[in-house]
Amino acid sequence: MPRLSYRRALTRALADELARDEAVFLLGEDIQVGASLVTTGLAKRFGVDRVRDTPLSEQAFTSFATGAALAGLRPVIEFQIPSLLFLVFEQIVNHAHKFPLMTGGQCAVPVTYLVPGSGSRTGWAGQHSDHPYSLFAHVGVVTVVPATPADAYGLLVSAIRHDDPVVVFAPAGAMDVRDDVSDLEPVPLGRGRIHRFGDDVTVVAVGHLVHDALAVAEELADQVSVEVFDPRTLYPFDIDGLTESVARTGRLVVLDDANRSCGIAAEIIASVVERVRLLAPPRRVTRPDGAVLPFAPALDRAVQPSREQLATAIHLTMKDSS
Amino acid sequence: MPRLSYRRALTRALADELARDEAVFLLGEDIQVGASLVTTGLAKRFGVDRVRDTPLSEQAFTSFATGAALAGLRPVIEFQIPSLLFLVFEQIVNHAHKFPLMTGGQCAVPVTYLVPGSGSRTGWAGQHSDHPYSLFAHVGVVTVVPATPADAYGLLVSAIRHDDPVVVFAPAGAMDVRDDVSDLEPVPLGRGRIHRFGDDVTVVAVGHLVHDALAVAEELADQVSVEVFDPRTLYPFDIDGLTESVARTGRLVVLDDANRSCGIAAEIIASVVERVRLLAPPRRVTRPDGAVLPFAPALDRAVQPSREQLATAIHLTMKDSS
Amino acid sequence: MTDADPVRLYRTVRLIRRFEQRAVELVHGGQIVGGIHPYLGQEGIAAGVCAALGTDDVLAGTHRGHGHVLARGADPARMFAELCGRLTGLNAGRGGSMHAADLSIGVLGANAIVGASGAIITGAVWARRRQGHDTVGVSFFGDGAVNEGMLLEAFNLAALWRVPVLFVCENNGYATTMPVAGAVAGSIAGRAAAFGIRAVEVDGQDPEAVRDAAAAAVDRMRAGGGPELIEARTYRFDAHHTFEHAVRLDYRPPDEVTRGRARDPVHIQGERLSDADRAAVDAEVEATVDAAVRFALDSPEPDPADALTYLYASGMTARTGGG
Amino acid sequence: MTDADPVRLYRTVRLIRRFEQRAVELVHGGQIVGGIHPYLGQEGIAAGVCAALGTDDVLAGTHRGHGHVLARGADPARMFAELCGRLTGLNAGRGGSMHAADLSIGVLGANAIVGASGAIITGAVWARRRQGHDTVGVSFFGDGAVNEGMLLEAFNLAALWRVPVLFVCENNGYATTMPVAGAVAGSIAGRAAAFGIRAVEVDGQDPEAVRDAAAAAVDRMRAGGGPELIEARTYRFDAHHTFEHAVRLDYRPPDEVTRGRARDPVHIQGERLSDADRAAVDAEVEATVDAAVRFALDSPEPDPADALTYLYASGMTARTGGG
Ligand SMILES: Cc1ncc(C[n+]2csc(CCOP(=O)(O)OP(=O)(O)O)c2C)c(N)n1
Ligand SMILES: Cc1ncc(C[n+]2csc(CCOP(=O)(O)OP(=O)(O)O)c2C)c(N)n1
Ligand SMILES: [Mg+2]
Ligand SMILES: [Mg+2]
Repeated sequence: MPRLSYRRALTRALADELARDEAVFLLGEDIQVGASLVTTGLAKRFGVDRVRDTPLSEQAFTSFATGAALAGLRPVIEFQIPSLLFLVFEQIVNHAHKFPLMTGGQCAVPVTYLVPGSGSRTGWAGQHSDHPYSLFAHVGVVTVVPATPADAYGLLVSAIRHDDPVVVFAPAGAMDVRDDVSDLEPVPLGRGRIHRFGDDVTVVAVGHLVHDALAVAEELADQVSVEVFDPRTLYPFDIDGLTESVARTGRLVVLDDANRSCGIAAEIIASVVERVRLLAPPRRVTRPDGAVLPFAPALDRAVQPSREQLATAIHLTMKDSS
Repeated sequence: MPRLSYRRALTRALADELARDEAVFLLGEDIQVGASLVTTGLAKRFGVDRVRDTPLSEQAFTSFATGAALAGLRPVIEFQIPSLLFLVFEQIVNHAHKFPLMTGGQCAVPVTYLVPGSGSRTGWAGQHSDHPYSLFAHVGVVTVVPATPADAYGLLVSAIRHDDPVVVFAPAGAMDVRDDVSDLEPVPLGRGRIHRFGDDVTVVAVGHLVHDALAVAEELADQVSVEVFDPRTLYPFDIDGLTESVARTGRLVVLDDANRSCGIAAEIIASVVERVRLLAPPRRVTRPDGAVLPFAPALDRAVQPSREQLATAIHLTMKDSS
Repeated sequence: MTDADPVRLYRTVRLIRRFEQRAVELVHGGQIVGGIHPYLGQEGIAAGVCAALGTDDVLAGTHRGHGHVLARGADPARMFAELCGRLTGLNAGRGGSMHAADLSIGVLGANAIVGASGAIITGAVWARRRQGHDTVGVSFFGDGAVNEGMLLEAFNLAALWRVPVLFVCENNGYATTMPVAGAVAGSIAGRAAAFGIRAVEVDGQDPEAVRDAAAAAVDRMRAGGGPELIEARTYRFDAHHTFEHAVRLDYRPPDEVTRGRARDPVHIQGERLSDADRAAVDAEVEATVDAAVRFALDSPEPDPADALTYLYASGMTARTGGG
Repeated sequence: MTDADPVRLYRTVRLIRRFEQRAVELVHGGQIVGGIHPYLGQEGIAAGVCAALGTDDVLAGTHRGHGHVLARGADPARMFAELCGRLTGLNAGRGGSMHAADLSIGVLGANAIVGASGAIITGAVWARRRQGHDTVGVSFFGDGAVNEGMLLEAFNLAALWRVPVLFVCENNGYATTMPVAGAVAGSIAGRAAAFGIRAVEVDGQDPEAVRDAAAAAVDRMRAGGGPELIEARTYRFDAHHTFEHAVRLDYRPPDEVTRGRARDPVHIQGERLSDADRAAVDAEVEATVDAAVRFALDSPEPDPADALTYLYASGMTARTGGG
């Protein structure tokens, strides 16, 4: 079986969709040369008209994509930095997202916003290290955070084919993950995946943290049987899949690389406790409230959720219910 | 006792702070004439240099305020529409909020962002009716949503005196509330308020919905004893105050005019169940996921949380635990 | 494709005028909830520009957007129905005054966010041209919008990629209460010119002058000339928003208002018609508007149960907010 | 207040050059994590502009910001310490390359967001003047930044309110891999002029030419003349970011690079000194940089327990993220 990196899986997804559908085109900064190493080779293969380098005008090119989508195309925008989404928040949330309802169903806005390298890129400091996916889950824009190469491929393909705006976060911490992949195929939006079955506690992990959760689960295997649930799509959230898991295990720990307050971890806990009576209080391991990532590598790490914190949370959860 | 409207309480707070501290000044669109009816009379009293009308350049004047704050002033910006916060999200979240940490404590950015008339203004439709306070709670910017005239005064004063950025949402649904107020004084940030004591269930209500919660509590008074908790500040959240209340009542219902997923209601539920064992599953009454307010008044209302929904949620919560 | 007929041009101007006057009445009567930004006094601009467009063209408007939608040929009855929040409205009652849209005739929508439409229309025109249409686009905006960074970015994008968008700045002297001189350093036309966008100023009160300027620009754009800008000097006859009818905001000197209202596009264009033609148009417009209002008020309101029906074009449904 | 001394100007240019070369080495050696955007080749601009400033003035820089901070007089040792994430760094190790700041000398900070500094510095200058200082400000940015709406809005605000900000556009021909011609419709200077901002072009490789242009602008600004813009034509000698040292991105023709590197501000200014003076400065700079690197590498790293120490200036503490 061929081994594929997460990054190349994204490239493959873009290439396949560009080849499959004339309506698809890419927009972004330095994507012809491929500065993010995701769009490498695409300009040569599909032409600079379909792989369009933009000036540094994020607001305009985001709305340009909205207009192109209104006219029937399917733009994919690459953003070099997660915080650029803050700069175009209005254009996505107040325009692209709202057009279908506000026009009374006259249109669709199928735009994909791709952020390769979201979250901490060690050493890039405060303005380059955010993980703002929960913001999009709050406003109700489809939000995807793939953890594996196969899911990166399959979810990006589905995002591009989806008729509403979709934000795809490709965590820096997952970009170099490699995996054996036999056949690549679309992965449905809104459907979670159980990476590892277990009996005692369900750990929900988001994006690159899925790999940390799996590592901790292995580490603790002789003490506690950990199920690892990867939601893959944060909005809409696969609450049915998760409920099924938690109903079996009776315990919930969430591992999430976003700020704590009003983050997806809070939503997961709220949604679960509305439905399931737990054997122990749920726990979450997240970034702190209001986190800004400091530059110095040790501080940068200290602000992100760690395996140790997860292991502790799992132990405490088991203790609480014994 | 003099009766004061919520709107006039805001005016009074601005006037008092302008008078008290030379460093305070106001920025915004049409604030000299007072189009929002909040800044009425202030330009005349304090001069157009301290009550500055701006061109329609939200990003620039928001960052202008950041710069002025770095230099020691205390700007207050009025935004005419809640969704303008989307337009300046980057400037607030990626700059004003991050400067203290990123500079290693070299500076403070004491800016107040005031949104009079947040939430639905019936008939203003999709782009004018958002209630995006949970976004700021997520990123960790101090977020205030006063419910009463006295709190509007006291929290706005405290916001202006606070050394970090603060967003103040003044819900359209509360702007015309009037109250007997004897003495106006600063209200500490981060401290909730119990408007009504009760034994059976704690209802947390945000902003204008506090009045709805109180009305429902009275309505149901002969069936269930409802405590109404108003957090007043959403970030930082008074979890100690709320925990004390829920520990007494054992039941929790949240009434919140924001989108459901990753909203403050989710945070409240998660924070409580981490700490308190409830007698019944918690419930939340919110806007739907991804809500866009449709124009037609009946639809606009249908998307907002209602008193009926709250009453139902309270009944169900009581039933679940009986 | 320019429509050079002065009678039809007058009809459009007159239709917008009467539509807006009736709309203001409906606001006062409570049938239109939330109020409107009346286009009164600026009718000649939308009418003149749209007379220069062909069927394949697209436009996007503003918060003061009724004129743009009507001038492009949307059904006044469905437009009134929209303002009244009815199921038969252009947007099925979901959009209201600031979001009225009719994509079937290339109206991508009024837009409540100042400066937002420029980049959207640029993308739409670029896309339609890639699909083989000879589309040009129009982005209407006010004098306030030229201070929005997003619009200036759109100028750059359109100029750079030579997307034929006609940027039409309706300079009515104020952004709400802010006079142009207090908000715009340099000049409006100069701002476009800085991006290599050809810019002209025109008397926005003269519908034919606007039409001629627009027609010339559209011709050049179709010939591959890239985007252009027209600054149409105009005056808003009424309030910024009907909200001002209840709350008096003091910012326009009375004599300025009197002078501004003296140059009325309805009269200016009306003078170009015979009395008989003019009377016939007026009567026809009156009948149209009457019927349109009746249609609107007789139309059903949407069912609250359908409040989120169009939220996702993909058919996804949202979790509701109940407890 | 202009410092007209050619020796001191050379020293600044030389200091930045050697600082950057050593910083690149520290990146390759793993002591600077995350890489840097080298200012190599553009030293004359920061040096020339800062020679025209007085002690009350303020500036804000860019992602390619080391030169601005150093030219303004920040301690190279504390700057290296910052890049190495040490407690003794200008920002106590919290900012790193893209956020280095020293408010004590009016450096409001490098800034990782292109186009962001213009409005911030405008507000800071306006505030300081209100407080009675005779402050002028400098906003440095690249050719890519003139396409950011937020910067164009800042042009308008500064011009409108006559805030004396010197906008310095370092046109090095590229925004990352995007050539200016592919990104900027019209011209850079013309964009400022459209806002009524006086704009001049200057040879950015000649430190004295930059200094003279800046000094003239600063004089006019202090006399009440409003903001100005200098477009300094320059060339980036190295990669956009050191990341490119590992991954070759093909976008600058080799002969262009050769030509670009031929006009070196260190040599141009060095030629103006006697051999002896130049040798003395070179030796002194070498010693300074050596000592600075040693200071940095000998400095302690911050304690992870303090990761959020400066999060809130108000002293508020954040809830931590553990389970
Ligand atoms: C980005 C943005 N800022 C502010 C507002 C609030 N607002 C609505 S209309 C308006 C004035 C617009 O002035 P102008 O562009 O001249 O158009 P006019 O109303 O004169 O037609 C303002 C400030 C808004 N809708 N969008
Ligand atoms: C608003 C924004 N968009 C994109 C980026 C990513 N980025 C960082 S530097 C850069 C190029 C900047 O070019 P220019 O302004 O010419 O400065 P130079 O790097 O040439 O000094 C880009 C695209 C960013 N940091 N901020
Ligand atoms: Mg106007
Ligand atoms: Mg450059």
